[in-house]
Amino acid sequence: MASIPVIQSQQEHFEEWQLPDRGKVGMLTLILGESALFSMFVLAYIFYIGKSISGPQPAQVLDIPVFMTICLWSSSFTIWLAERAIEHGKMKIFAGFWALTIALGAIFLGGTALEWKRLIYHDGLTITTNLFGTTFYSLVGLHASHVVVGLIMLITVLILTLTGHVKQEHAHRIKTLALYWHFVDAVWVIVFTVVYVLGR
Amino acid sequence: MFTGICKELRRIFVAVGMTAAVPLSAWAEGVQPGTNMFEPASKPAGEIFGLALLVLSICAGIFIVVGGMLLYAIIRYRRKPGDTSEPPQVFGSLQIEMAWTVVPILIVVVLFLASARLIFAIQDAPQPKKSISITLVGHQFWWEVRYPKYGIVTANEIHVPVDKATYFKLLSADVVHSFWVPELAGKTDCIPNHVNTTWILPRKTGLYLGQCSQFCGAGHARMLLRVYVDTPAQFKAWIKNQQKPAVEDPAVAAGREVFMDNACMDCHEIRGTPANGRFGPDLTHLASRDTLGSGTVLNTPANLREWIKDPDHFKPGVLMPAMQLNNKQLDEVTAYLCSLR
Amino acid sequence: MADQTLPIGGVVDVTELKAPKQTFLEWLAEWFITVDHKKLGILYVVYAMVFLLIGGLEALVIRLQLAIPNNHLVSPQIYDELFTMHGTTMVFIMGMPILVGLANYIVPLQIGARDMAFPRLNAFSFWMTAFGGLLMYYSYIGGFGLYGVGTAPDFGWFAYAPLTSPAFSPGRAPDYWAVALIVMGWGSLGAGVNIITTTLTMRCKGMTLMRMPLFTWLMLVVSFLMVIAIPCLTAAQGMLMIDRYIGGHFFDTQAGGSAILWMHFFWIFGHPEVYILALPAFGLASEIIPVFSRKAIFGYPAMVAASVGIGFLSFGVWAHHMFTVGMSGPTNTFFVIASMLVGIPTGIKIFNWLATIWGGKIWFATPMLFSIAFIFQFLVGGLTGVMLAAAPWDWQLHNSYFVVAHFHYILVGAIVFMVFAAIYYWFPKVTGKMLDERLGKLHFWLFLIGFHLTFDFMHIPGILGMPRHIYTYMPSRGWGMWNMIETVGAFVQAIAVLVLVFNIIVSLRSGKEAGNDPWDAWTLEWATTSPPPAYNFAVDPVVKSRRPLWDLKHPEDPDWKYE
Amino acid sequence: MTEISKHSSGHGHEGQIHIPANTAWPLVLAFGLTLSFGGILLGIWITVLGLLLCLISIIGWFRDVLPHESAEYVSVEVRPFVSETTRKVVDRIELPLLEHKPGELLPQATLIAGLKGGIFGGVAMAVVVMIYGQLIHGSVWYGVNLLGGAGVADWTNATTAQIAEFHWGWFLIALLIHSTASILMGLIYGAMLPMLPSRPMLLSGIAAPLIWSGLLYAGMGIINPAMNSRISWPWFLVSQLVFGLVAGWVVAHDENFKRIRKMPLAIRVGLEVPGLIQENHQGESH
Ligand code: HEA
Ligand code: HEA
Ligand code: HEC
Ligand code: CUA
Ligand SMILES: [Cu+2]
Repeated sequence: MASIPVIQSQQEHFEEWQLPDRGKVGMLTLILGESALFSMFVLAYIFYIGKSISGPQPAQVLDIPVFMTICLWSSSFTIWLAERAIEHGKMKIFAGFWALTIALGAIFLGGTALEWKRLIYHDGLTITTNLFGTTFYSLVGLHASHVVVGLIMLITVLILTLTGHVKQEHAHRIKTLALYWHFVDAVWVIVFTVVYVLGR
Repeated sequence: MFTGICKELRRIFVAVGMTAAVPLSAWAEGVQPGTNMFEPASKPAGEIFGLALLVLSICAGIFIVVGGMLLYAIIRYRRKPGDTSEPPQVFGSLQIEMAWTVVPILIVVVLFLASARLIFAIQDAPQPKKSISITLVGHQFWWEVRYPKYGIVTANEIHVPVDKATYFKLLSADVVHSFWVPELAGKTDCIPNHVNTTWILPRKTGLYLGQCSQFCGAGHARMLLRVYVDTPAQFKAWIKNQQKPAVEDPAVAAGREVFMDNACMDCHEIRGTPANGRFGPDLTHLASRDTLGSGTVLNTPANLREWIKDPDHFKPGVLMPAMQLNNKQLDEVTAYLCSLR
Repeated sequence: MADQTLPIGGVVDVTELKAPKQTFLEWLAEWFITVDHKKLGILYVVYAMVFLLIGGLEALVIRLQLAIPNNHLVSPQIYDELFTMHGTTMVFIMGMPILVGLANYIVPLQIGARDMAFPRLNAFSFWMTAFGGLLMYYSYIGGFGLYGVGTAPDFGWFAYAPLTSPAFSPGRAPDYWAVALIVMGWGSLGAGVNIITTTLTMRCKGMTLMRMPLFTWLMLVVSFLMVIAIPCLTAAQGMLMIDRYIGGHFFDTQAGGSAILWMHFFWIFGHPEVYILALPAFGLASEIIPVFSRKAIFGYPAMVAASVGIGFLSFGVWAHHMFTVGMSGPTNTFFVIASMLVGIPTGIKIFNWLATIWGGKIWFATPMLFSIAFIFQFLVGGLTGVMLAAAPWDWQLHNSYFVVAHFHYILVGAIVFMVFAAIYYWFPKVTGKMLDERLGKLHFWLFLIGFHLTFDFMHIPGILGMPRHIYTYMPSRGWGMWNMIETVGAFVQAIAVLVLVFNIIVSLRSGKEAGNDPWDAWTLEWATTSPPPAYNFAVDPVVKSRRPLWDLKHPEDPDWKYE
Repeated sequence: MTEISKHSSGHGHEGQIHIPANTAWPLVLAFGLTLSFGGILLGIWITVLGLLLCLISIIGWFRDVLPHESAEYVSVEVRPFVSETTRKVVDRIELPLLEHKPGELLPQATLIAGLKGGIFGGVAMAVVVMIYGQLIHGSVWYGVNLLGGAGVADWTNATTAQIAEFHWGWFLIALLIHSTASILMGLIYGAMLPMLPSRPMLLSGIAAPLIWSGLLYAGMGIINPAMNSRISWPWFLVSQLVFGLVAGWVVAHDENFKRIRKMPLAIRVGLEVPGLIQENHQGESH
């Protein structure tokens, strides 16, 4: 019988035992899964480009949404500025940029809403109209729903910031949340390219 | 010489596997000729059988070697009673691992080359000029068979000449079905909105059975298919008969009335009569077919009557409704349909 | 000689478990609100075992119906529901949860962590899985379907379009199928995220990636597969629901939609899914075989590389389920080679297990018996897989009983066998009691015989042209005897499963005390009490090699010197 | 998100461990989500109920973890851990006395030799095939095209003249197949010849090529009937023997190979065994 007393081994080797941040790994993994989800809808969209039996076709009704796209992409920049601010403890600046991000996201959503309204009431394109309608509303709608979820979380953080609950030590979590927002923006790059550039 | 080996191998397989299997498995009734993919009677099926033998032998070889070593190991390296030491710890060996990575790669290359060659040889075989063309449409739960060149429409029973290529255009009217006659060819799906092709080149006359092999709903199990490989003369005669419009026999006019007065005519076509429905099988030469309900039952007057009375009895899930005819009507319509040679 | 710095530092045997007095209700409530990875692991496994019985019961009815030709035991509608629910249950409600459950219990212990990375998410994932399964079974009683027999899904577990479209499935069946699986999918996604995060960020000191136990490694790979593959299914089912509820046309062939797109989408998910089920079994084998051969695993780095390789390859082979849909020659060829290539890393695994056994001193305890049978059966199942991957032959074999034999050889012969092995192996750790060895051996032999009776003989009707998904066949086809043998085998399996259930009950009440380390094993979970305390380890362990307990037991011959 | 791992007993809480407190919110949220999805099937009011539950549980969950996670403190007393085994002795693989220390030898080095052998053998074999083409069919490309046509379906109809021409496509396919096979065979030689010490040239140069040629001869009719009908088996065998001899020669004359051949089996096989590498067994029984 070998019985060995416990010795806390104190080798230098273990001193620098560093593991990745839990929140970040979790969020990145989630993003990986979300990417798979989106890629299915993107594939379906690409597969059905030009296969609609009846009109309207994308080229007839889609306009390139320049303004709202710029808004969404610049929100990635403003949220990054907000991240920097909270890292340095500048809570006012943080709150400002955070609010700006929300505003930009909201503008984007509003833009989508207007676009849909025009498509539905003016061009008569609904999800049941043809394959284009089905794939378009599903893909863009899926993205928009992610924007909505993102906005809800951003607004929650804003409220907590204004009530003074968010402090510099939470920079960590704020950055994890921001990762999600960056992802939502990145997805728009693909949706935009596929829907408004390639598919038209 | 290779064919020699192949034949020999085949004889062994057939002898060991099938001669033992088939008679034993003759359950209650005699076994019909039919659906054994290891008894090919047509060109693509034969070539596939060759590939199957190759793959089977290689896999059997792998199984014997690996399985044998495993068996040896578990017998040889049992822990002996009273032995209280740990065996030497071995963590790996680059050479050994290299060997058993590379050998499988080589085997895979061989298997791949053989498969790839056959894929192209079968899929991309160009249709020869002198071949029969058939359009086969899968329906829930029956087959619509069209010979565009001869203007023939029939159902569930396909006639083709021996020693001549037949090319199939496969379509579906509703959901996905799959065309499979194991002794003639591998399967190819019938997919709505999508055209597939396949071909056979039968070498032996006779009856070959097949079956829809993609799940398509409640009647899937009874969506059978029969292919008759005829001599050229038989085939010609069959074509001739099928091309004629439906027989008009005044003796069964009452049955004809019943058929035309009921919804039958909305679903079934009888060429030369007002009945031109397309939902169900063409009945123009119903009596010339051997079975009813896509191979479900033999085409006898009694069965036919029962079928019309309650198709669900033979074929649960069938899409033809029971038409609630009374006995007299049943007798009449049965007589009429029996006259449609 | 003996080194002073021991490879494993603070693994500590702890105080007696405090046994607070609880009423039964309190005890019960605790199971519902727990966030402890061990309790959740047990919940997962128990839940899955119940569905193993239910799914098995469905299989028994299937087998009874097929035992003789022209049988009228069940109607075709009910038969269709049976095999759909059987497949769906076994894959989603039994297979994945039982493996995730084992991972939940074992992974944190093996890497010396206190819990999973996100304990509350862990609880959430389990309950999503559980409620999803219940929702699926609610379909049997909820609502009225087309045939008035409930609306259980009846279109096969791969639910090919357009059979699921409103035109061909007017009932609620596809909706139950899709919604329940979406709900369960969220659970699996959560579990995947959790396991990845746990293994990447919670390892104890010294446990580098290349020292992680192989089961943990494989669960890491599997979790990546889950996180990527499950959303693909969710997306496809989302589209199906869009079609059915708001009039979309994704799979509406009348409006130009494509049935083939669904097939691609399903199998992009479906093939990784079968490896999601298989890889954990490989991991279990890689834990159990070395311990009972008394040797270190042979070629650990190759095992890791092969697992990762299989993970990657598994995303590139899906269309081997679609050789008959009329893809172009080059596409078919590509999927042939991709599928066959999977055989190479898989072969490496088989050979490494073989080499681990080779030269060992095999201890034929029940877990080892199941593991040896696993290697044999997986070998056969893999080789029939290679036969199917030879596309021209697959044109014959596709959707025949040969395919059914192939996948049961792996799903039952490999995965269920390894799950049983794992139950015998870790039961002592989980409960502190040994499972009875004599009943265990009885269970093993019965299940082995039943398995081979059922699934060996399934290959033959496949070759003789018997398609799957048929509720009956005619006597003249000559498939009768084979099916009768299979049915008998299925009932032998059922008896074996009942022996297991009996064994568990008996051993829980009066099993032998297990002690901390009944198998003389080498990974960290054996370095704590059985059952482990809520916090697993009182002091964070420190390891220096792949087999920390070997180092402790053989101080003059530790692994870390070699590694 | 929990921070448990930061609180091992090592630092801070002496004798106390904190673990996340039980909570019902995940259960409620899961139930709420299931209901809100299930509402699609069961009726809209179920969805409403589900969403309500979701909302409540999200708030509850939120308050559970923010600003501080609720946790339970468990007190523990650390006691020494005893790990025991009844199998204390570990057997060793026994080796006779060695002049070289095995550690100095790199068995893997023979793999490099094998790789070289495969390349040289492959080149030599290609030369033979080209000579054959030139001699018999008047074109060096004949044999190349025979191999390259392996995957090409319309090959059956190719005339001899066509096969004698140069085709880029077929050439590339042939090159791919030939070089893969040659290199892989070379690797096997490098890995396995050291394990089989007697007569490496006989094994690698004659026996192995004979075996695989025989196998190919048996299978070629299925693998590629077109090739089968054209192939000249005597020449094929010659080219294989040339491959085997060249590759075998390269391996057999490798310095590492020569040294390793004299070693005991365990070393030739390249076993990675701790005791083997460290010690020389002298005193132990034999
Ligand atoms: C866990 C489950 C699992 C696993 C691990 C596998 C593994 C494999 N499967 Fe299987 N398969 C299924 C579950 C699984 N399968 C299921 C459920 C279906 C049916 C779905 C449905 O239709 O309902 C299916 C169907 C299926 C098909 C489609 C059949 C059809 O419907 O027409 C194919 C075709 O290629 C296939 C191939 C393979 C291959 C090549 C492997 C390989 O991974 C096997 C690799 C292993 C080995 C090869 C053995 C060990 C290797 C060696 C000893 C080395 C030497 C070997 C060689 C050189 C070849 N499988
Ligand atoms: C992990 C997955 C898994 C497992 C373990 C099994 C286990 C079994 N399966 Fe299944 N099977 C599938 C996955 C699985 N299967 C899939 C994916 C399909 C395809 C579905 C489709 O096509 O859609 C399929 C299809 C399938 C078919 C084909 C149906 C058809 O195409 O028509 C058959 C037919 O024999 C079958 C049989 C069996 C049998 C006999 C077992 C046996 O091993 C079962 C043994 C277990 C038991 C017998 C349990 C013991 C139960 C009791 C003792 C009863 C007590 C009960 C209570 C108290 C409630 N299965
Ligand atoms: C709703 C449509 C419909 C109506 C009405 C209908 N049938 Fe049918 N019939 C079908 C379908 C569909 C089939 C194919 C069933 C199968 O094999 O799955 C069929 C098959 C048949 C067959 C067998 C054909 C064969 O070759 O297998 C006969 C005979 C037949 N019907 C006669 C009748 C008669 C007589 C009537 C009227 C009394 C009738 N049908 C009314 C749809 C219909
Ligand atoms: Cu048609 Cu199955
Ligand atoms: Cu697969």
